[in-house]
Amino acid sequence: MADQKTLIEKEEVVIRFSGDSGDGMQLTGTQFSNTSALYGNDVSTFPDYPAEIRAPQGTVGGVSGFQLHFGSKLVTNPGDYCDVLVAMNPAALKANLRWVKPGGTIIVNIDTFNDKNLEKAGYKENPIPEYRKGDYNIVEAPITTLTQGAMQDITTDNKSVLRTRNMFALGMTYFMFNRTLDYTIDFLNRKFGKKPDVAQGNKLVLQAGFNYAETIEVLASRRVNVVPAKQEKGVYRNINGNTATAWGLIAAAEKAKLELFCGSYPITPATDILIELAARKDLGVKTFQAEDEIAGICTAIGASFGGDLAVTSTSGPGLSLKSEAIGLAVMTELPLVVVNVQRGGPSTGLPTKTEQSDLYQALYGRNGECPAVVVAASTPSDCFKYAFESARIALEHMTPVILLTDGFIANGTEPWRIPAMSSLPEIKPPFAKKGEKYQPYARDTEKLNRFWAIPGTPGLEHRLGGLEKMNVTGTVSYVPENHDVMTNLREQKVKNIENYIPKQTVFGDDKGDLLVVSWGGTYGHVFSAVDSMRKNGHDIHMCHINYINPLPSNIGEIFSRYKRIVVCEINLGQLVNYLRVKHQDFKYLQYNKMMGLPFTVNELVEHFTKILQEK
Amino acid sequence: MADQKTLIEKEEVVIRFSGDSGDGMQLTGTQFSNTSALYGNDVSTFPDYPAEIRAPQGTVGGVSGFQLHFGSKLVTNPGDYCDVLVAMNPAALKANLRWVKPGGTIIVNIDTFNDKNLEKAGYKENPIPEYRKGDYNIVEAPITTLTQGAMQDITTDNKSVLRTRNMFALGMTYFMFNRTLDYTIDFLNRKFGKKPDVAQGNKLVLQAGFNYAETIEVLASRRVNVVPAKQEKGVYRNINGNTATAWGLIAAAEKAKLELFCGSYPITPATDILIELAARKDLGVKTFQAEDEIAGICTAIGASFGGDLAVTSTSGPGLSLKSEAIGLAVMTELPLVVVNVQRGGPSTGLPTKTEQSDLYQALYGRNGECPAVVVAASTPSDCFKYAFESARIALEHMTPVILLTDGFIANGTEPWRIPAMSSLPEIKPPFAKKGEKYQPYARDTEKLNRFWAIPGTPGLEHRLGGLEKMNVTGTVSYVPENHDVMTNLREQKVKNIENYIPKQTVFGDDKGDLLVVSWGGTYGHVFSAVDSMRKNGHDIHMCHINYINPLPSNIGEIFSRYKRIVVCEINLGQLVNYLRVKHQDFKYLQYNKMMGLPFTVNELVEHFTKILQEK
Amino acid sequence: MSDLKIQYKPADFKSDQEVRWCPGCGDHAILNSMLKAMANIGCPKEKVVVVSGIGCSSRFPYYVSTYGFHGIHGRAAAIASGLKVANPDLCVWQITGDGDAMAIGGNHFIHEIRRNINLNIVLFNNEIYGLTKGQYSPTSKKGAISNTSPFGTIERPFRPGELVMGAQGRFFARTIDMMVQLSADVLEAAARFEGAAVVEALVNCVIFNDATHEMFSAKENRDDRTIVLRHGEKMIFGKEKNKGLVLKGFTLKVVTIGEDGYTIDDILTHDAGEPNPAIHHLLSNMQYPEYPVALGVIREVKDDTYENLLVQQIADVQANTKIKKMDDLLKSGGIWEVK
Amino acid sequence: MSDLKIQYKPADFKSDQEVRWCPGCGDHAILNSMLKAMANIGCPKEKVVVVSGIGCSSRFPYYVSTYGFHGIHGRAAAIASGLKVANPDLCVWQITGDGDAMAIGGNHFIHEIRRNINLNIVLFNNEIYGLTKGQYSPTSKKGAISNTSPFGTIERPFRPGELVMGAQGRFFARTIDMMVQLSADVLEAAARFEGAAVVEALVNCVIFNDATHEMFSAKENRDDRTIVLRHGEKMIFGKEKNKGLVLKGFTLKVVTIGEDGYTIDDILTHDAGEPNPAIHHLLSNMQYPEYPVALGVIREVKDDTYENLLVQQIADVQANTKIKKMDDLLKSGGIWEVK
Ligand SMILES: Cc1ncc(C[n+]2csc(CCOP(=O)(O)OP(=O)(O)O)c2C)c(N)n1
Ligand SMILES: Cc1ncc(C[n+]2csc(CCOP(=O)(O)OP(=O)(O)O)c2C)c(N)n1
Ligand code: SF4
Ligand code: SF4
Ligand SMILES: [Mg+2]
Ligand SMILES: [Mg+2]
Repeated sequence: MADQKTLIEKEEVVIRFSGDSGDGMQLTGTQFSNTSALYGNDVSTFPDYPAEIRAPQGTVGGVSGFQLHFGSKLVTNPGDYCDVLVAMNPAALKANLRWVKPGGTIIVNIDTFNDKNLEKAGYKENPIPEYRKGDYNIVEAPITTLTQGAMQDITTDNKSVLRTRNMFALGMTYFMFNRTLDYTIDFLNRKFGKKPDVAQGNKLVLQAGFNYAETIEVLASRRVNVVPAKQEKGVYRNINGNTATAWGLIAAAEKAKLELFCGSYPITPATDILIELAARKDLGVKTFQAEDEIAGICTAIGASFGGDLAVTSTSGPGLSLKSEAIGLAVMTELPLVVVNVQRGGPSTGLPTKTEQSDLYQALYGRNGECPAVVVAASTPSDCFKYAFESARIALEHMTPVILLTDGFIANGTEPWRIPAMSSLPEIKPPFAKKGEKYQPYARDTEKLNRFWAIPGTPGLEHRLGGLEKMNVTGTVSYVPENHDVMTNLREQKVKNIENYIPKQTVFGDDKGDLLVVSWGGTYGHVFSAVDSMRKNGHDIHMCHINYINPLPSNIGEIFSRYKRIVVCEINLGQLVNYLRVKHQDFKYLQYNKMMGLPFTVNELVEHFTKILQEK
Repeated sequence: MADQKTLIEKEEVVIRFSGDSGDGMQLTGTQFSNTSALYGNDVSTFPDYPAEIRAPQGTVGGVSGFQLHFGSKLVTNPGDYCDVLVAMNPAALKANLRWVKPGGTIIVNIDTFNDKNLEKAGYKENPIPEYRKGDYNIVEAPITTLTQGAMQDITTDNKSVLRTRNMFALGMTYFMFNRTLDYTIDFLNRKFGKKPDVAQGNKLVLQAGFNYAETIEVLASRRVNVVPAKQEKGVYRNINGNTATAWGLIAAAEKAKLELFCGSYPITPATDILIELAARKDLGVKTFQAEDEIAGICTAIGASFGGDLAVTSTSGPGLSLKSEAIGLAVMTELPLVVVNVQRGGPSTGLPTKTEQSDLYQALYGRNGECPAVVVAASTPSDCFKYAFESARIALEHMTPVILLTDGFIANGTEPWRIPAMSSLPEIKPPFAKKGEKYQPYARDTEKLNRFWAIPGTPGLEHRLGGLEKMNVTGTVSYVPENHDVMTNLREQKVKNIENYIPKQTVFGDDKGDLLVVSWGGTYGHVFSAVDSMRKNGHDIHMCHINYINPLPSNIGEIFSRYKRIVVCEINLGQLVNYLRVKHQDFKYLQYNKMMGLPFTVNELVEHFTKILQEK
Repeated sequence: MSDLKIQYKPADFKSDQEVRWCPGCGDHAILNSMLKAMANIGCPKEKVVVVSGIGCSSRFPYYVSTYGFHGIHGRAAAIASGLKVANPDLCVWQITGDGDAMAIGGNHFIHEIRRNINLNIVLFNNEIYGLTKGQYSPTSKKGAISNTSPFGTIERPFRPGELVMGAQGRFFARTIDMMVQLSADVLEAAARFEGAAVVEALVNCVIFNDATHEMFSAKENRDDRTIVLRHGEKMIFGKEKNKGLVLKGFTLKVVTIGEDGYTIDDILTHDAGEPNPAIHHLLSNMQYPEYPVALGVIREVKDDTYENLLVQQIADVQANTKIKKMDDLLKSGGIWEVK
Repeated sequence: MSDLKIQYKPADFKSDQEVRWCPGCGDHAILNSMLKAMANIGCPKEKVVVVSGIGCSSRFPYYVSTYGFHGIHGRAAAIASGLKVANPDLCVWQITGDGDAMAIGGNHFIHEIRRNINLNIVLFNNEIYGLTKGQYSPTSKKGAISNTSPFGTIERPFRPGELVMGAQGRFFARTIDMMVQLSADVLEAAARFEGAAVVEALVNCVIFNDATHEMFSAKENRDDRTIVLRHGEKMIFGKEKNKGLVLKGFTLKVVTIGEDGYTIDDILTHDAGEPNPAIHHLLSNMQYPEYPVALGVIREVKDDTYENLLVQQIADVQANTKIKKMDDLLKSGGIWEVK
């Protein structure tokens, strides 16, 4: 390893890789974050890419970015602003300059700064001279040329050469942050096992980038080291939210001793859940790529009737399409997990951007009085936990559960301490007992769930359906009073789940001035903001909600202990309005943002500070 | 006409006809109400029938009922309890006895009271002797026998004979309430124009029933007359809510000088709107019976893009299916009326019963921040007005409007003073101007609507779609700040409609103790309850809401003037929760019912009285 | 379907629920045929599941004593697909109407057929929406008057057999409500077929579309106006059994044996197992009065089923993986330990 | 479509928006053919509307300067249907993908065809979901590896032509992205056809399903592995123009003219206008290597269009009614006056 003397120790660093959609920035970012995680840093990542597969080369619209934040302390979000920006072309520079910290380093591939590219990016002239006047360290690296040089013995096919430029940039950052190339070299060997030439080329370029950085005074003299974070003992891996969701569901099936069935239709950003489950035939997962979202959920309902842990995964527009069938699951009281990875809406909206605007739909988007459980995950890795919880609630309480994640945590990654399966609770679905007279709508007296009779079991033959059913016996019933009874039973069954979920906790003190309420994927940013303000002595506390319907039973009591409450969401105020309904007695301030982006810690701190000042 | 001396004058009467689904009770009730309306009474009706086409004969589940209420004063609902019950078989008696007023008259077709029918109805023995002990006048009419007698010269085909028994019952009630047979005779002549035998048979039976009643002491001696109501001058007709809705839409198209396009898929209880529109080819209405609800709304969106007044009609489960496409209409900001005739939910629920439980779905049931206008009609005839209003708002503000009616007002009828088309306002859609540069998302500065450019117009070529669009120019945009701007513009555009709808009014005094808040189809019952209590000197007032999103701007101010507010709905509290969000400052009491039935005036009075006593 | 054969009587499959179809509705007859077929097939009752959508016909599950699922409109196919794939051991019947399967459910219908999921699909075709009281359906004849087409429809109807084959259908049969034994036979054949088997049951809606099939289904003329196809047998029909079908270029032709020089040898022999659907297409498209209407099993071509392939694929993958349980997956790939 | 013919150049139909397909994507070529076709057809630009669903291909409306509507996934057919029925004077193109039209939109697709609405439907078939980054589609070959079928699909694909005809399709044509002139020709033919016209454009997704059509579409072999059908012409193909199709029982057979005794007279003549779809079925189902893949207009059979019948029906009713305006309706039937 390099000369330790020149190392500057830092607690945390944010890097942003950016380039054309075809420039391999997502891969580059992933490599850097895996290497850092393996090294022992805490890491949080944020891939941010356009809706087009290959948006027009060289334009701002076509820029694909990957931001990562690593540290020797707890890292809960990918960072607002970056210490280092890698810009593979002028458009990338243009799109991302706003995200560079004062004093930050900008590495540009100067070979791409020709007239054509500058024009495509919307620059009248080369902006670098102007930017140099700002507070940046700009490194004009001839990445293309140097890559060609490194590759000359391997191939001169320009396409192949260009495709490895990202490795050059990666090599440079590895030098800058004192990382070994081992993990990436391993990865290249595995990935291109069958094409040793390609592997070799990539490795050469990676090393060339590393070496080149060493020659650049401004980089070599500022080499930074971020020591490993103090993490709990255990075995770790990097994981993104979608994989964690898929795994949580598989784990739940194993714990319930059921087979897992997933009926889904692809949709960004939820598709990766289906992809991961489809790959898990080793664990017996049955995936059914349906003809549309309705078929996705209906096959899952069929599978649930058939005795599987049944799941359907989708995003906003797909959840709209599933509304009617969720009603059927509510009526038939079958277990079902509906995963909705929220994206920017309404309609097709901003398919690759993040938002929290499907909460209303999850809570209310069905005909009739139609209560479903709603749960939300907060971070990439805890998608595992809440997917597992969703399945547990669905199975043990015989109800559909809507699990909300979002594009940000679905694609973002972080290191995750792998749980042992033995540490997870058993899941015990309320199966109907063989040999007893089976009444489909007889209920557990506490939970109020009905019992699950699986086709194939002799003697439990029965019929379910979407028409109102007679209490206990389950025959079709139009009796007015019965409808009232059943409506209230369905409502109460869901309400009772509050007795089977953890109580709400607060980060901060028991009581105080400002309580920040948040939910779902904003956790990391909100936590950072509150944490830093608390460290600065502010009377601020945080209540992050994961169980939304029903809410934990102690929420009202918690709210009563703080002078002011501010609810922060990436929407126009859906949770806050729900709280106004459920806990009307409190006054709620709100902070909302609708940019298809996560909050920044900065804006939150600013906003909370303002509130605190308004004493 | 009969001897006027024996007439007892009454202000109002409620009759309930009931029998098997095949007994023609709906027709009978309609005849009586039309005759009464023509005579000058105010009338309100309530058909109540099973979900099956011909539910099993003779069973309680198969009973079809038709209640009507007519009076010499304002009649706003079909009445809670009836003065006269006609029960064509034991099951009808069993199902409806609970609805007979103390002292009421019950006419049974005693010929049907055989062992088989009694058993089917769930009677162990003939209940009439027992019922006689109660406070009823029971007339055991051998309707089948007498019908056979009346028909003997026409036909002896038993099926044909049996089919006319309802005319016998009708004839009896015509005698009892001093009605002429003219209207029904006319009707029979028209209906069976091509089958004079059938017409003749029906007429004979009708007359026979009339004559028979005259021979029955208990009926002849209690003959009742209800003099014409004092109604505003004008031309009247009876109308049900679905027809009124269809007509309101046609009227709006005429007033906007547009063609009307309706894309729908049949679903109870909304189908009649499509049926009426399909029959209106004379007025150029284009109906498209689509392959499903999604195609229904999508064809309408296509037609709206093409420059028609576009409409889609459905009921609960269908609205679920339309969610995604409503989002498209929100995003493209095209005019569209979505009529939702609410029925009992969730899922398939109680398809032929009424409920107000789709309000949440109308307000919130879409992905993303997706504001749509929501309007609700209150009575059968004002469906015309609110359908017209929905179209006006949709067209003038370039937005989808969801019009909520319900099974009760959709099928119920009342006399309606026919408006002259000249009395209705012109509708002026904001067409884009030819010759000017067209920017699809440029807006009216007040209303914030964008302008409508119709394909076929040279120079206005443009492209719309579900992806987020750049403000003003309408190109696809992923710019974060633009999404915020557009989200707020869409929200504000809908909010601004509060400036273009009537202010909320109150029935009662300016301020007071109890304000009853209701919405949609509960109007008639709530009004009766409040009216009667006010007449009894109670400090009670009524605020019936028709414009739900946006709410009239003065609602908060109104609420502030009453000590207590109670919100009554046929659901678990959807409007009240919406009010908690929109006007959090007030405390709301609530009264809810989930029986697939309208409120009764009685229960409302009881409940309000209790509240008032809880001072 | 299980191999275990149990001795059942039709009544064993009858439920205790009152049948709520109109008196005279054709659905009653199909129910009777189904009870017969279920008894004959002998699949253990607890393994039989009847899934339906919404419509008069879709009330079916309540009338049999097996497991049942009364779904939502148009989604019977998807629900049944999920059930069968999740639990291939069950014998799954899908009951659906012309509206349920060919209007709102059209997409699921063609996809379940394409995927060849082993389902027994009974399409109750009364050419009308019964439950909603008489709107025309995608199978209503062009010009049909109904409450939503008071001046006659302007749409040419689907022909179910044609659509089924357009979607790669491997089994298609047709029957008429009144022909109780034929119905029982084709239902049984459908159940025995491994794959998506569609039975078009021509049923009469006495209330809203009375006598729509009567031209050829009425007892008096049925023998002359329909032909019951049986695999391996000559395509002969008529009261006198003297009419038959011959091939003429790309079309079929009705001939009388003994006339115009046609002998029994000229008559086509029905090969339901022919993979090329061309002739099955022609047969299923035959319409009265030009042709007799084809009944019986028109097409029956074996192919892999979706669920068998899935089970096989899972078994193959599992045979070759080190990941046997969740703990293995959790610890696979790029992991590291913090000590 | 209007009769008025205007002189256009392809560039007149180009929009000012940057085309955002991947370099090398087959969609670019179809766009070029479309610009040509639009110019040739000469329908006034303001009467041309392009409606699409969601998918890479469905970005199309942004790239032409006509009216355009980028709908939601699968619903292009329904939106286009409503637009055309509301406004029959427009020339409406529907752009859709194999996922958009045959997965989520399958039902609308078969119904628009059945109804025979005069739409020009261009189905971009790349046998993959492009926009969502590479999942198999209902047209992916059985066994295809994709990110949701890592071990190969277990579903037999739809053949679009077969499904179209199963849904009563009256016009079906096929082209290949690289054959720019043929594409322009069939697109023009589709536009000129009055009724629902489906053009299957075989396009290459370079990123997620590269070369899926290459076996027969590659320039070197194309002449031998495809056949361009033209109405009234012999079904001849091959670099040497010496191969042809003949009929054998119910199937087609490839022969070489001059071999095995086959002469040009034995070769079938293409009759796109034959109402009986049997041979069009066989033609559209031909698959390489057994057969050449059929290109060009395979079926083109005139029939009434939905919107014409509707306009006619409205006119007929209006000619015979006393109800001419809303006031008339309001005062029709059972009314009474209160004075
Ligand atoms: C989502 C939805 N749309 C519409 C309906 C109304 N609906 C119920 S059954 C039916 C059609 C029934 O026709 P078919 O499937 O042919 O069955 P049949 O009654 O004729 O047996 C319709 C339109 C519904 N229940 N749900
Ligand atoms: C309701 C809904 N479901 C799913 C999606 C995600 N989605 C967008 S395009 C697409 C498939 C695209 O495939 P295809 O139609 O073949 O078009 P291509 O991209 O291949 O041209 C999917 C699944 C969506 N946008 N909306
Ligand atoms: S309405 Fe028609 S289909 Fe329905 S039960 Fe009655 S006869 Fe049968
Ligand atoms: S992903 Fe495929 S279909 Fe989409 S633009 Fe790229 S090459 Fe074309
Ligand atoms: Mg039907
Ligand atoms: Mg595709």
